[in-house]
Amino acid sequence: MILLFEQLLNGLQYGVTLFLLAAGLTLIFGIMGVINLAHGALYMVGAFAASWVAIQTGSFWGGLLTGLVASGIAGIVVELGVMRRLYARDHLDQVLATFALILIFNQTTVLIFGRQPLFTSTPEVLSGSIEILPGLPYPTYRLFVIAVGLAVAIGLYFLINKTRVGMLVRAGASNRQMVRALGVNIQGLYTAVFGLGALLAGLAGVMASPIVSVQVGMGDEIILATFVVVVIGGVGSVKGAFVAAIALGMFDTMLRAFLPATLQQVMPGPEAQALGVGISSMGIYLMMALVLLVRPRGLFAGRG
Amino acid sequence: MNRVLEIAGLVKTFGGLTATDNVSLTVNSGEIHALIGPNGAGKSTLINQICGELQPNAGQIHLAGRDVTHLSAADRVGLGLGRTFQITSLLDEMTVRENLGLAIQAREGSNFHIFDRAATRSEVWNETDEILSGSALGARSKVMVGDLAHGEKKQLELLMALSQRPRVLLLDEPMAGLGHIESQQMIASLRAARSECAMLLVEHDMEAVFALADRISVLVYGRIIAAGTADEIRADPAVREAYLGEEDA
Amino acid sequence: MKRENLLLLVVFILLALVPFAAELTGQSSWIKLVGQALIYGMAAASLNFILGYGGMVSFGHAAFFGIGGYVVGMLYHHFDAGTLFLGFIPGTDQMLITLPAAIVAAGLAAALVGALSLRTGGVQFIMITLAFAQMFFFLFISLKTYGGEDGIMVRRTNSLPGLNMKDKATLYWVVLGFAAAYYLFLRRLVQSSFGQIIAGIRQNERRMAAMGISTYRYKLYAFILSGMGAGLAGALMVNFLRFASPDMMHWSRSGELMVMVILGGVGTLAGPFIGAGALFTLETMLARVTEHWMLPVGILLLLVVLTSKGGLMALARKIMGGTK
Amino acid sequence: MKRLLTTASLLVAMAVPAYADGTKIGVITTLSGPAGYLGEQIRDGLMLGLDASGAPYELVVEDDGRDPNTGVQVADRMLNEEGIKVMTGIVFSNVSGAVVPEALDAGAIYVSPNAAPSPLAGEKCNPNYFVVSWQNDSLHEASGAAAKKLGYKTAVALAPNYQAGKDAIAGFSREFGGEVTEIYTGVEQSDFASEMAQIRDKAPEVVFQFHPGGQGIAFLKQYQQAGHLGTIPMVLSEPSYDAVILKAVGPAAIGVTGTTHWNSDFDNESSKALVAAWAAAHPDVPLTTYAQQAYDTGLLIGSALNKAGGDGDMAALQAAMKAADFASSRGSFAFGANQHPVQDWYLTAIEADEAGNPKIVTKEKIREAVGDVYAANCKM
Repeated sequence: MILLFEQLLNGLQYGVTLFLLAAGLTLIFGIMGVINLAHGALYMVGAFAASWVAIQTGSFWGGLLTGLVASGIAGIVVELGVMRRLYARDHLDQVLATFALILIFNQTTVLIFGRQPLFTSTPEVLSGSIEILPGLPYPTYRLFVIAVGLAVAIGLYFLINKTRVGMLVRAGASNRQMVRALGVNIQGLYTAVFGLGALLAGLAGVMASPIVSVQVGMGDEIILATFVVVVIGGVGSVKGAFVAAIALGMFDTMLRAFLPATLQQVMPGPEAQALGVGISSMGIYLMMALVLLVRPRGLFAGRG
Repeated sequence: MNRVLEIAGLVKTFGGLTATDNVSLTVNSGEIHALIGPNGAGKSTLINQICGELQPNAGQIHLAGRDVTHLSAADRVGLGLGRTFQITSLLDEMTVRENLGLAIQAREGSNFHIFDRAATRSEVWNETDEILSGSALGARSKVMVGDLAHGEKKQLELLMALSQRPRVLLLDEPMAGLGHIESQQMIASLRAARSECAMLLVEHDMEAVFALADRISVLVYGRIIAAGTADEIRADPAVREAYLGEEDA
Repeated sequence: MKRENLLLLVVFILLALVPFAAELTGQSSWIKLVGQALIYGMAAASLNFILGYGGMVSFGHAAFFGIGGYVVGMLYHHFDAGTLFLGFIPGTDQMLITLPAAIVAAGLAAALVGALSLRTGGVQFIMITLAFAQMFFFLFISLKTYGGEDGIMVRRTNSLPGLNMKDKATLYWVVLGFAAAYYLFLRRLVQSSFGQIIAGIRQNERRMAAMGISTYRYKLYAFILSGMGAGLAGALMVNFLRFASPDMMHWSRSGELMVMVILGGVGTLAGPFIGAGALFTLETMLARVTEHWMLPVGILLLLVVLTSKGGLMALARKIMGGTK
Repeated sequence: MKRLLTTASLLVAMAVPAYADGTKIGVITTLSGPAGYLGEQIRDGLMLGLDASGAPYELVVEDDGRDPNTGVQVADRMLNEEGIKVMTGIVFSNVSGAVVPEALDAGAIYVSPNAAPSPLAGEKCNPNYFVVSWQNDSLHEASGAAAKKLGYKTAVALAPNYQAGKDAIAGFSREFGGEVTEIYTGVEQSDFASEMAQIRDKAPEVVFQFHPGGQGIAFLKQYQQAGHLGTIPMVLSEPSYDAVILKAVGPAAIGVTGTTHWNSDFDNESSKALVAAWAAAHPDVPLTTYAQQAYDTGLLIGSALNKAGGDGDMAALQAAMKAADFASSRGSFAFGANQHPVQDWYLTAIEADEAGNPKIVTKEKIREAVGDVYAANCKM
């Protein structure tokens, strides 16, 4: 029972990380109609900038700030320099251009930081564990990640539902032509949304840096899961991204945690292990395939 | 009389909104049945259900006596249902001739053949050239459809729809966006085509409707509020109030 | 038309002379380089049929490439070990059997993936094809019998009666023959009745439905044909490199195939081959000059997308003065 | 196409050096991607080893991108165009599985500084194929032996769900002999929270995990964050705690037990020379076992080249290699029947240095002069 609860928390934490990435991606997708494969590169930028500053200054919080600024700036530069020319293009050109961006970001990172992974640790206040249930210590830092993720979700909810900018964003996600017709500074809105998306991706990278290995290519691995979240949630829907990210995080963690043992009940141990892990690796893709077969446009699809 | 298209008790709702509210109507062979109504009356929704792009919540659609309610759009075409689109829908990267040729090829079959040469199928291209030379588009046959004028696109759509040899043709606002002369041409084309098939004509242009229609049905808020000949409709007080009156004002 | 055929013939002859040229200049690795580029060109061309001509952006095409390759690898494995596949199918090293088997297997996989994926469209289609490809990737990684992540070594290229397939030039010519045949097949295909229907579906699916075309069935058929082509390319690749591995179906490989198509020119017959050749040559050349070859490759790709529409084919046409 | 080809040939002409003195040695290794640092270590270690041997040489280094296709492509050019007859450098077994047969078919000698897949150690062994590092299985057998020697009875063993991972757990279990709970992780997984919870739930006496590179870094960090470090002992094989990993992990690795075939504190001349040369050449980069393996590879190749007088007589060169007449930095070294090493294995502890950073300290020898289980299947 305690194990189940702990795994649920793990799933939640994975889910909010995915949400941080997916929120920006789904907005960029929905509003600008751009498939940005290089979104994961911004995650990497955040992680590297934060880790490097943390190593130099010894301050996690300084790193956090730097990571956010760096990824936000990187996002805006990418928008102004590349994305802007891609809005009118078809998906194929966008895939090619953002694929090229991945290569550029990865190799530039190698040139700047070298190939060795960077060292970061959790900040002092957040190291150690909190006993959230008797017999269940849980890493404080992971609780912090969950809290930050949920706080961002709430913040985004207010931004999108209660502000004028949010109104434009919502309108843009469901009907691009309409926002153009409103005579809004559409270029400015695009740059802002892209910057915000990059910032959130960077935040996810900063948050993950004490947990995972800060290395070149770290963004390429997580970007696929992020795309799965965006598609399941429905392109352009932040609410959908949130629901899908949490569901997917939980589903993935539960599969990994319990499927092999469950299979062991019905077949020999090693085969059950191998098969269980194999299926868990496919789990998120299976989930997406199933969702799309029932709802071809995702769970919370807008009209756009 | 022979009913080629018969719609009975069709209902379509979107969330709480009833777009098609228990609509029944028939189109007899050889007649032009016009469907009129103000914007938002649910005409396009109705057309899309007849074509098979939308599934109704209730009711049946019979085509030449056969229940087609659950058939796909493509299968209905095979049974003799033709259509034109409100906003012209053509193959913009092909020429006029290629568009029409493809329509005729689609009708002729062998569409899964991968080793033949589509460009040399004489049964397709003879008919294509024959139709084109007899139409106003004859001189424009090598022009890319994307470069055509709006009126020409409308004409091409009609030719393509007729080339399918439909029993009944659904015309979704064929006059929309046409100038006066173009409208007259279109009316003439439709009049010429009435010997080939029955038509359900959805149209805003009252001049065209009164010039062509044998019978008229009036759709308001998803319901048919009146049906009859042109004179009957003109005289109907409910129609005047709900529809014509509005337009006059 | 005549001029196009002449050009093709010249290119074919030049390609056929590659082994001699390589021999003369002492740069014999060109045989392998050009051969691999031709095979990738085939895979990219098969993708281009659905992507460029049919408008179906599949991000999982490497799966069929990999499956075709694995069929050759697995049949060889059983041939080598003298065991039976699934307990009743004996292995073989005869190319006349392995290639058709690879094509059929890839076609079946494409039928399965296509039947489900084609229910969606747009971005969802891109992602669901990717999802299926990832599932195949993870499946093959966990097949211990066939080397798991390490893949299968095929110690000897499949034999073809009457030919010495151990000879590099012979193997190259066989590959060139297949590539040429596949090119001609595709040219026929896009000009066929079916090809016209597919082109129509790309431009306007609704219009095609209004012509009585059940678009789903046609798209599925195209998807299967395309998957079979990729399977053939994969089977040739394994014969050419004598190695099958899950890398063949990794998502980045699907991306690479797309890059080749876009780089060369979407919806053109020669484009994918040119794109494959260019990308492959570029990567190989730059990798010899610098370890950081990815950076210039990335920048060049980006410049190509931003400055030209229609890839290298469009660029070539512009330079040649718009002959077509 | 043709124009492309001509431009490309020009590029080739520029890239190939006009004249070189020593024997050309082809190095195909992984320099790009997350695992790029492994190739870097191997390349740099190899150079130091060759330098130390005094043999004249010229290195032709190229990146394989961890892609077998690229590896084969590069190998083909090295073998057939540049006339290279001695090759080395491959990091990953999927690449070596594709490239090694290519090299052997061309009559070249391949000396592995790292990857040693089991088929090439057993039935498919070859007189021209040498492994200086270790056979994959023996790495993990050493860890199993260590866990047994430390008196543990129950273990949780974790490894990625691919062939090398399965081999790792099999190798560990073979020597451990106790009760092993196997947990396989995802091939590209970087968050192990779920596994941490399972470890807590199982509460074993020892944890064995095999996660090289970035996965290993993530695993160790999260092991500490989950509060397992210092509570449940961990035994690692050398790829899971190389010096680069330790530098990235920091204090989270202190207290972990490792097994290795070499460590930087070894008390022999060759090892000391390596450590000194490395510190001089790459002061900012940690020295790993990868570099050491490559260093020994360099020493071996250099000694053979010296003896055979270059690569003119391949039979003589092969015989000189087989003699393994070099001063290995690991002390004792010999080739077994399958030309894979027969060597000693050591237990190490990861302790804090003065600055509180982890360093590896050799404790004792746990296995002496062992080869691998596949040698018996090799008939040369």
